[in-house]
Amino acid sequence: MISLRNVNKNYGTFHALKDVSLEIAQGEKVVICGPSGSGKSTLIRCVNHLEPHDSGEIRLDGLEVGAARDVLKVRRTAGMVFQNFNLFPHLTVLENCILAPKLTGAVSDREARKMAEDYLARVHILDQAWKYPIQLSGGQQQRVAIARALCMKPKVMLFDEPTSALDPEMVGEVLDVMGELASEGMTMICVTHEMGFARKVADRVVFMDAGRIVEIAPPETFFAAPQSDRARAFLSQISH
Amino acid sequence: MISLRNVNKNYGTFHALKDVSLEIAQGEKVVICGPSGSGKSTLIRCVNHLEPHDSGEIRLDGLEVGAARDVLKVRRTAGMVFQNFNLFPHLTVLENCILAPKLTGAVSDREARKMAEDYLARVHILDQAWKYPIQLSGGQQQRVAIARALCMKPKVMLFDEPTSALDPEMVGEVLDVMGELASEGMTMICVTHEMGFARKVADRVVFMDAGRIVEIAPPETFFAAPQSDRARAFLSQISH
Amino acid sequence: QTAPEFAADGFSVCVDPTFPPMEFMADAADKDPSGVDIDVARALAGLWGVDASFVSMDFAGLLPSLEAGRCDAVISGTVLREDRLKTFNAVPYLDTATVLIAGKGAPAVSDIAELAGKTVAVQSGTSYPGRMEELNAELEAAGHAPTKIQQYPKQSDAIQQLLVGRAAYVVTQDTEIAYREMQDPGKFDVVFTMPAAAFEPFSVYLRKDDAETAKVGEAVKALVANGELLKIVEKWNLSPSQLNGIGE
Amino acid sequence: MSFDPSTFWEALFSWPFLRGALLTLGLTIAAHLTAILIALPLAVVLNGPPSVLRKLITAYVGFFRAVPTLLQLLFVWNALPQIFPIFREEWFTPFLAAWIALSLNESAYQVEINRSALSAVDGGQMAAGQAIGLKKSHIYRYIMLPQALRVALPPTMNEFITLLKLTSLASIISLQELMTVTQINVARTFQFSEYYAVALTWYLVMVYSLMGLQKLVERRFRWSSRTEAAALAETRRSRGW
Amino acid sequence: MSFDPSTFWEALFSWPFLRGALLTLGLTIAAHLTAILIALPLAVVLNGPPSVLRKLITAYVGFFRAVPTLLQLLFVWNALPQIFPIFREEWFTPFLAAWIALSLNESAYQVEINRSALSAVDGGQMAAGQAIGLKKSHIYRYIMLPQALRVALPPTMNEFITLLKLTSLASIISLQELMTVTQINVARTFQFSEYYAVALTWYLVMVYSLMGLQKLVERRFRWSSRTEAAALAETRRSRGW
Ligand SMILES: Nc1ncnc2c1ncn2[C@@H]1O[C@H](COP(=O)(O)OP(=O)(O)OP(=O)(O)O)[C@@H](O)[C@H]1O
Ligand SMILES: Nc1ncnc2c1ncn2[C@@H]1O[C@H](COP(=O)(O)OP(=O)(O)OP(=O)(O)O)[C@@H](O)[C@H]1O
Ligand SMILES: [Mg+2]
Ligand SMILES: [Mg+2]
Repeated sequence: MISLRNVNKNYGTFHALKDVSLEIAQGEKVVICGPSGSGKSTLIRCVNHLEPHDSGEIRLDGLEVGAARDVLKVRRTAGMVFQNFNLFPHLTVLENCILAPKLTGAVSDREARKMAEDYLARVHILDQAWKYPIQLSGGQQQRVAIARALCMKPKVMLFDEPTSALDPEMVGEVLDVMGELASEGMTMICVTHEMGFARKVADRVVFMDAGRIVEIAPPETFFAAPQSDRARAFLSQISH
Repeated sequence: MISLRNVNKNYGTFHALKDVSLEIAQGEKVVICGPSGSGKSTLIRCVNHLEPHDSGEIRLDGLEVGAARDVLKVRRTAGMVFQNFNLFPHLTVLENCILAPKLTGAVSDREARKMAEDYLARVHILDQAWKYPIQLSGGQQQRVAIARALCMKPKVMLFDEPTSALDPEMVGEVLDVMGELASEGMTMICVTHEMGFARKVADRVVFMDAGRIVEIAPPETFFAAPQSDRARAFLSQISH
Repeated sequence: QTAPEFAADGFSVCVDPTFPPMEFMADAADKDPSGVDIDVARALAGLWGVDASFVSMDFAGLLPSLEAGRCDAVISGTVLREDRLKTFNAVPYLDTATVLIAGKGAPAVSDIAELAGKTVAVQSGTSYPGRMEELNAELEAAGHAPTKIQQYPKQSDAIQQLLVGRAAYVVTQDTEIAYREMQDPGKFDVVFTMPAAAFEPFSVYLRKDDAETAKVGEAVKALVANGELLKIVEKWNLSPSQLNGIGE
Repeated sequence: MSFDPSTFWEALFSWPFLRGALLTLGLTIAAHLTAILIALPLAVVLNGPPSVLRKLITAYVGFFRAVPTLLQLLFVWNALPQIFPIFREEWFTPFLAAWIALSLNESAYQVEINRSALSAVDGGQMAAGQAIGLKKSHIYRYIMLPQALRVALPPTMNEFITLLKLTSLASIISLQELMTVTQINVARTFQFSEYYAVALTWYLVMVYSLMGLQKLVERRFRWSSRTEAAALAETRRSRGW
Repeated sequence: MSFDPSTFWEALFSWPFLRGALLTLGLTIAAHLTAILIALPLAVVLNGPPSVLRKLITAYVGFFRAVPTLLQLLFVWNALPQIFPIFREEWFTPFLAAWIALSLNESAYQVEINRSALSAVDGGQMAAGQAIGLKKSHIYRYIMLPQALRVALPPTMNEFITLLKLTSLASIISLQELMTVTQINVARTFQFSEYYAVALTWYLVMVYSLMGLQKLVERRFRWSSRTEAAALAETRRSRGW
């Protein structure tokens, strides 16, 4: 479903992704973790071509990421939740969610609205549907961002720390939603440090450091017996 | 040190804080938790008068919060780390940190710079001192925000989810820094869902729901045997 | 000659120096403008034993400046018109005729019917548009098509239309065409002299003070009498007949 | 200073002045709308990555801002017919010529305003629009421009008012708008205070009406204010916009 | 149309045209700087909560934008001395009068530009400045204005160029700047193309130099771009700014 081969990405002179290769099958759920600045956000931004990669090959659902003619298809295949939400401030919560379905003409206005209300209800925020993003607390904004991405009915979801602004209760609920999506067969890449979630849902954990993938392992193996020193050091902090 | 008495705050018709009363002694560390949208951010924004409260009384280090003539004193007494960082995008990391000390004239430029470098080193980001905020990852930005607040040498620190964008390793280090501050006698209010931190450092846990303080208890009691049903329901999700 | 009070410490005159030969900058580097009006002003000042000074500005600034006392008089190719006398006083010093000009070699217009349907460029804010309308009324009364009148802010803009070929004729003052002929002979020809409905000579405009105005009238009379005005007329290639009726 | 109220009142509602004011307003609206239409795509290009096209547009902007409007008017009115005989014909009226010249002129200024407003929109917005799979045209139409409008509106209104006054330059190509009518009357009668007062009155009416309109539009931007967004949300909910 | 190159070249560097161009530039710079100084505090007030002062400023902005610049010039030059005799004295030159009138006029436009630029700065910036205990003046000086400048610069440059042309109106109070000198020469010789070409050349020189300057300033704003910030950081680090 998703395949990265020797992907490199530079910001000016800073080498943010170094020879990253990763294969993700249809329906697979992958958690990416690693220290701050290790390139996790950059990686998933490259997958839906928000950042062009400098070399290597990325394929998504058979499409070549980076090929000009497929760029819209790529992005409609992959829904994304940003680390800092990026809601549209001039639109209400509901409008944020129905904008894409309406414009891409996939569904009727009526259906788009119904679907948006469903997803907003699922993340417990339907009662705020008429508010503007600036009126919402951090956690509320994050949930709207998740609903907005789901409304595109993507085949793949890219989550960039989707629970960072949430309280534990809401984390639980959002992870439940993600679990459901997972069980419905959605392919997912999720940058998160919620080890609980990783353990429960992830098929594999990808550990990154300094722009490189250091280790890929099933969660049980990764948490119990990390192979690399770097991952061991990282994990030793979690019980902190 | 900090005292709130029957504080109320409305956003238009929305009642965000309802009769909130809380006394915090010098050197005390209080953790505020509660569901998303319960008013945690609003509460700490009221303490340093970023949001004016509508009724009730707030006092900080003997100053009346809301009295026009003391507003600068109040804000210099309380350092704040925002939920969404709010770094100054036109200044480098280092400049972000030395702006306030330089302008308030508390220290010389040289000392201000030295102090900033110390704090940046403490949150492991000194090597990024020349970068602009837009070049940093989410976690890096959050650490700069912490360093910037500490550079004011405040008597009280207000943290709004200071570890939300951090990886577990960095969470550990930032919590270490906060622990050190705590042991140096700094008074702290910290909105966080890091129960580990609450357990280890907090003197008391304040649990909020729907704009009200529902429960205040020492962490042991709170986590082991929450009094209110709401808190019990909330906590039951954490082991999720 | 008793000098008017306003000229006790010198005679200052407001002009818009874009109307040769009445007033214009003879050389781009000149400090003071030159022209008929300049000479007239100097002659008046000489009569009163004071110096004349000139303030150049856009036409729209002339009247407010006179009103505000920034200068003592406006002598800037402005003709006497009945409706202007409501706000200011005027003293005539040179008669003038309005003419139609066309490119060199254009045939003279002997009958106004020849003008029917032609485009005529005129300077706005002058008496020309009114004159042209009277002419149009005559044309229409005689069953001809009226001329097409286009108004431009400066005389030079209007004449440009002739050069561009958009207008067939331009209305101008006999003085101006005399000057052009002197400078650059053979560009334009006067093809028609507009019938004058009223005596509309160039005049000195003054603030409303009848006693002072009378003194200026006396001075003009004196200049006619001692031949100074005639000298100026000859200097600028104008016709002595233009002094008919001045000083009366 | 003398002031004759009857002259003032008579002129205020006289046909030449009304016609002048309408011409001024009409020409300004026509030219400004055209300018905005020209400027929008150019600003979008300028907001993008460097390219040859961007260089060309920069040159365009510089040129049309540098050339005095007067000359642009004269060029369109006097030189164009010499180059293309088609412009010599009847239909090519001074209004049309002024419209063309002022639109081109104004578009250069408007490009800069739109460029700056677009650059003020948070970078994450473009990324968010891309991430939900919108076409570039949709991203600009529904996300970037509505947000940029908030920033662009006040300087755009500046330009509109400047243009309102600038139309008076069109007197050079024999268009008789408000200021020209005024000056013709001043030159005719020398009663400057009365006639300038008439022009002033009309300008005041136009500018203040415009500012009222601007204020109404700005109410739609309250989503950007922590303290006012609630009111907007409330209005929208109750009206079901 | 005939074009005599020798007339053109001679006039281009002749003293009257040089003087006219310098006067144009000098007056524009003086008036625009003054206008910006007047506009800054007013814009800050307009960006704040509603108040009586805000209403007054709105009226000021409307008034000075509505009144034709021509009338403002005439008022300052001719009416002011009648009201305050002090302005009758020698020192009150046309340049000074034009400076005053154009500054007031321009300040109204500049207020709107600054207001819109300030409102484009993220709301969290003000809060962050307050939270680190800065005085309001410091917050504006070091946080809000530097960020607003990025948005305000292009429309401000528009205004500067407009003002550059607008100074020609000052010929009404006997100031002989570039355009006046041009028209005086055209009236004398009818050599339109040559003299207008001279004016055009000078305007082009001034506007393009200005745009070059603007580009240099805009390099300092690269902190706002994900792709370019690195270059700015690098320059600053290496130069030790
Ligand atoms: N525009 C840029 N210019 C220079 N460096 C950049 C830029 N954007 C990102 N970086 C750097 O690239 C590295 C990777 O960034 P990225 O956002 O992918 O990190 P991350 O793994 O998501 O971290 P976090 O967990 O803190 O969000 C960081 O060191 C960051 O400083
Ligand atoms: N400007 C506003 N207008 C209307 N409602 C607002 C506004 N600002 C905040 N609110 C509401 O006030 C409530 C409290 O917000 P606050 O930001 O304090 O929540 P919080 O407890 O910090 O939540 P989180 O954990 O998600 O950050 C929320 O329901 C929010 O929607
Ligand atoms: Mg990240
Ligand atoms: Mg919060």
